Amino acid sequence: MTVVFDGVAYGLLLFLISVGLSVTLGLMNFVNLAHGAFAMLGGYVCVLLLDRFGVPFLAALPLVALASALVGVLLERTLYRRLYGASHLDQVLFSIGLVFVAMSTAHFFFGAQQQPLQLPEMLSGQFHLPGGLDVGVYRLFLIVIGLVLAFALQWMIAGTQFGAKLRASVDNPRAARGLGIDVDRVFVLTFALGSGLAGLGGALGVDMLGLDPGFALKYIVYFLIVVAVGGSGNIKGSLVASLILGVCDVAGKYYIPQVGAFVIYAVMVAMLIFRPQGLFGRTAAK
Amino acid sequence: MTTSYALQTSHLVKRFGGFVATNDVTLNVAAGARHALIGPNGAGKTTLINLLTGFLEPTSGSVTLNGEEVTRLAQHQRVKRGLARTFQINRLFADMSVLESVTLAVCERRGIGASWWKPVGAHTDAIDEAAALLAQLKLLDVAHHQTKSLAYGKQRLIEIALALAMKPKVLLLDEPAAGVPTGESRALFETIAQLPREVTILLIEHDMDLVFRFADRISVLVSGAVLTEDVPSVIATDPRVKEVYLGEAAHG
Amino acid sequence: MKLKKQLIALTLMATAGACAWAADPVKIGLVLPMSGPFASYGKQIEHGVKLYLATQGDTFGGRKVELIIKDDSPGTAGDVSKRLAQELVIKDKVDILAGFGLTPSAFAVAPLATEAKKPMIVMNAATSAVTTKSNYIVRTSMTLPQNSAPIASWAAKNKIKKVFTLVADYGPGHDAEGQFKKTFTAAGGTIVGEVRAPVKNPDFAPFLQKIKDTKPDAVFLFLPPGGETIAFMKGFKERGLSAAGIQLISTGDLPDEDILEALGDSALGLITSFHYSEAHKSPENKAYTDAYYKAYPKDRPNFMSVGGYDGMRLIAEVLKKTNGNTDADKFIEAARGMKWTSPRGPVSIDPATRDIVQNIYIRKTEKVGGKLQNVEFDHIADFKDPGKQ
Amino acid sequence: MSASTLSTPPDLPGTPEAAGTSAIPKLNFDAGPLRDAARWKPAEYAFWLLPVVAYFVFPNDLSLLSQIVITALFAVSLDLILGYAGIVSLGHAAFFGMGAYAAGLLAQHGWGEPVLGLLVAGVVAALVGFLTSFLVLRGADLTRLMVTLGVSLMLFEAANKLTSITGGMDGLQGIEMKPVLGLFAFDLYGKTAYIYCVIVLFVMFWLARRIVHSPFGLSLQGIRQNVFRMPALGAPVNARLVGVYTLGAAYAGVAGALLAQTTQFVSIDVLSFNRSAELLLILVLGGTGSLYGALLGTIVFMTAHHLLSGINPQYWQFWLGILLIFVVLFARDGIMGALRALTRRFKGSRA
Repeated sequence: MTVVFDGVAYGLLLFLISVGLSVTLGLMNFVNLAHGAFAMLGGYVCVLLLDRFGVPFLAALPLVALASALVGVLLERTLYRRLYGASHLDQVLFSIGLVFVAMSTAHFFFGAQQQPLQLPEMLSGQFHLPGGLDVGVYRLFLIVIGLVLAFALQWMIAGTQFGAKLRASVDNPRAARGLGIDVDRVFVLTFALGSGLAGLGGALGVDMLGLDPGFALKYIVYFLIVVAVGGSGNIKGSLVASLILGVCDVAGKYYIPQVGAFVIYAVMVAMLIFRPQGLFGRTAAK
Repeated sequence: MTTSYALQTSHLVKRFGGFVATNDVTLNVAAGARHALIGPNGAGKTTLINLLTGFLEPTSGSVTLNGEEVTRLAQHQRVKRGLARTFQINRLFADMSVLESVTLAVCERRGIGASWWKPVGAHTDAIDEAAALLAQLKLLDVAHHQTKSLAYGKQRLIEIALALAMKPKVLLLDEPAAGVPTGESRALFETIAQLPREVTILLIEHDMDLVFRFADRISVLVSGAVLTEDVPSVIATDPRVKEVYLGEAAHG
Repeated sequence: MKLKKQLIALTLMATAGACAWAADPVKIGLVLPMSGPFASYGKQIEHGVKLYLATQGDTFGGRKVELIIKDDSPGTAGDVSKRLAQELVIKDKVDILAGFGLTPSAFAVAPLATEAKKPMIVMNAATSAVTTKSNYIVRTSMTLPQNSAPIASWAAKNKIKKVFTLVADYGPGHDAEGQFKKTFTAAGGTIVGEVRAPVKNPDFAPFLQKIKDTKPDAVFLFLPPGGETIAFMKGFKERGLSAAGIQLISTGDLPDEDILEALGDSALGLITSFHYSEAHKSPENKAYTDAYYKAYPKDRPNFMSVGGYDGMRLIAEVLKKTNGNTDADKFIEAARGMKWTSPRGPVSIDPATRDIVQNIYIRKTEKVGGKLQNVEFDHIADFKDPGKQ
Repeated sequence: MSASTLSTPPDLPGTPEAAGTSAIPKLNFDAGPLRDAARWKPAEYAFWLLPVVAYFVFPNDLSLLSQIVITALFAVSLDLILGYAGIVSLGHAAFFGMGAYAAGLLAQHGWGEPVLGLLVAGVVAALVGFLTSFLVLRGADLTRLMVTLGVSLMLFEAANKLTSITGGMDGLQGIEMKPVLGLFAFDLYGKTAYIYCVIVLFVMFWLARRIVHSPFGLSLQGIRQNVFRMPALGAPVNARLVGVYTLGAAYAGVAGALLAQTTQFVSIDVLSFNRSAELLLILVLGGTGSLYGALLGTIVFMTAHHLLSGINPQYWQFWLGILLIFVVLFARDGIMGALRALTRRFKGSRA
């Protein structure tokens, strides 16, 4: 049973990090492979706040989200904006360049080795449920945050005026401008949202995934798989996809360890072939 | 004498979810005919063409080309059997020169599209045939110009050149004069009119006086179904056709 | 055909060697992963080599030592290492090749060392078969089986009957698992479970759960240093496996000084077998660690830096013995059977296999003066690499 | 240029001979530009003197030069797929690796004859290319990026798992190469290796150049520029894409084999994500859609990489990232694009 619980926790962690990519990719049609770099940035800022400035972990999280959102806005204004019309290939190359820069900068400032992150007391250790099922407290914390964020995002996209403006600007920027929507401002805010989420996901993930300069490249594949399978721009799709992948990966490793990594890659390739637009994604509009 | 039909459909239906785009269309285009297909916007003309060319699979019904059933055949196989088309919106090779584009089409028709040993330049017979086509459509002077640098009117001529390169038995013209200034569209239609009777033409066109001067048979398509089919003189006086067009105009 | 070529190369080398050894500097080409995923390997080995020159001077047998460092990032690409080694030999005319952070680079360069007749000092790559790839290879770091066998025999002797092995699913992981199983079952122990976890494995939850269910006495672990180790150790503690009394044992590169901070308290109680620990009590190690902290305050001395340090020492000792002559055959002859006291303890070069023979210590990870250390409490003296027995 | 008089056009469509219209007037039309497109230009001869000159100017850097030549062939293989047919791939190293392992295993089991190794590697990689090509036919750019990435990652996993065959992370050793054609043994200084690589590159490049200028090459350009038009011309698009993808895979396999044979070692890195990502960068740097773009991109990238990592081994990736961002934002057509612009401006001002 704990396999399912761990799978859900791991799936939600994947969701937290990749939902930002789903936002930038789906709603803004921008293949941002550098998404991992924002997550890494979030991780390093969190480590910095905890170690050097003694900020408690929970207080650090919002700051981390803010910091990576700001960096997101800065990069969006200067660089990303020029590439909205560009082909996916250009966007991929641009973001790989950004990843290289981020990795060597992190290596320069923080050195090559792993970054230590001490979780606060109340978040570590185990929590014994009556049914003999012992649940990691931190994993529970991750699940709660993940679900809260998922519903908040879904409500924001579907429910609010900003969400409507966002979807309009992506479907048809010209028409949206015609309706008086300041499309640029919408894109900036969306990008900030995307990178802020990534930073938060990165910080939360440090404890489980570790943090070193190679982080941005090492987990790129996992983020892309979630978005590809979940369907870009679809929060619900990304949530379900990351849960499925989380549980599949965990169960795969528990029951048939030697197959392990093949499961995720095979699922991805099969999904892309039979449902190119992903499980829940809209049929590729463009 | 039984007229042989170049292109026929029987009870053709195409449904997109609930919406019926093509509603039980049975069309018979005689060999060598100049058949026009008219109808208000949204009557399903382009969907019908896409069904004829194989770009879309019909929900039911069949398409027959020169007596051979082609409903299940892929688009390029129907072209090999002599069915060529032009596109309503230009679909051309922007970075290629006009001569390159037409030579490419000629090579495909001659079945040497996949030959990889001799360079294109060495296939002089194909180039000559392409050049002759350009001469026929008065495009020779821009042969080496890049397609994207040409005026829209000239680009429409390239669409026709590419279709003719297929040496079609049946030519589907999807609003060939669309977007072409009236002066040039007259010349365009002269070229189409000069095409020999071996080539059966199914023309989709809005411009009524062009249709009445060009077509020897007209089908009227309304909301996916054939309202009526007859010679131009009968269609011109048929009150229902006027009502459909006027109705469209009246209701706005 | 081959013999004729060797003769020409020999005469060529001899003439060059003879007249050069008096005055010219000894050029040493270091092939190390300075960037990319294994950048910390290159950095630590470089620290060790430079520390030796800084503390023991840089002139031996009348010749000054000159270092040329080439980055064979990412470190696992044999073709890059071979190209850099070829450049060092042909373009920079180095006398000695050294470094080799990972096994692929050592394997790729070995044939070149034979053909160019250059001594090749391996300072880290740990796969047992490395020294068999060329007669001009001498290793001053360790071998995998040399470290995994002692922990197995120690476990068998210390009331550990049922062991669950979990290794990373790649070459070195398979070797460590094989050697541990061979020694442990020979000493009467039983393996109750085996898992090979994928190398890139962001989450160990399923394996930890499996271990918890099988309830072994101990878990033998072999993972590449870095993120994976941290995730596992944290999970091991968090899921209460340590509380359930399951002892964690592994080879010493797991609680490597480089990542002890990042491991934090989850590493406490870990028992490992290794050839070097910063906490090793000996005057040589005290001098070494003091010099290390003075030169590199931000880092901690670990086994890779000692591999570099001893590699440089071997070169120095041989140059003294051959009076500066770097002819490959003379160099290897001089190196065979060489003995000295390294910061890790007494070491010697096995005359037959040219591999290092050294004490393997059993240590426990404890907090010493507020800092995590691997405190040695038992050892096996002059342990040869079982991999080549 | 003498205007080639046009012989009376054969069965001009729609003009039956019987129609009695007078024979088509002799067209004073010069098909020159198209007819001579495939002819070798002086600049190309000059280019191919470079490797010969480099052999004498840089005698000590032959191993670096060989690896530039090998990467150039690898870049040509991706250009055939991406530059000409428009198929985006982030996992082209899959075929490079298959070729390298095929040649390596062959040599390890005693079949050390290099040319035989190349052929086998090309066939093996072509087979893998053919099998995976059907995955690439469906879906748009993003799907293709992900599918090709997925395939290469799976092959990487497989190579790591089958340690007994491929040597896994430690790599495949024990490769004994016999002399090329039984005559030229691989020597320490890399002379034979370099000449062997340059000859293989030239032969493969010459063949690719022929294919690119053939009707098949023209139809690939047609697919890239307008995939909807091609079926309307009777072209079987999927068959053509499968064909070029298999061809590209074979080229990549031969490049992989060259690396395995000249370094007599195969590390798992031949299948890595880095190699595919760097190749994409090289091609865009050089300019996609022109074979010389692939060659120039390789030369510039590998030399810059070699010099930069020489200067500061730890942070050369930083400058690589900056270079990549600059190229994508400002020099989108790469070096070839810049060269074409220069020649046009130069020709423009001269005429």
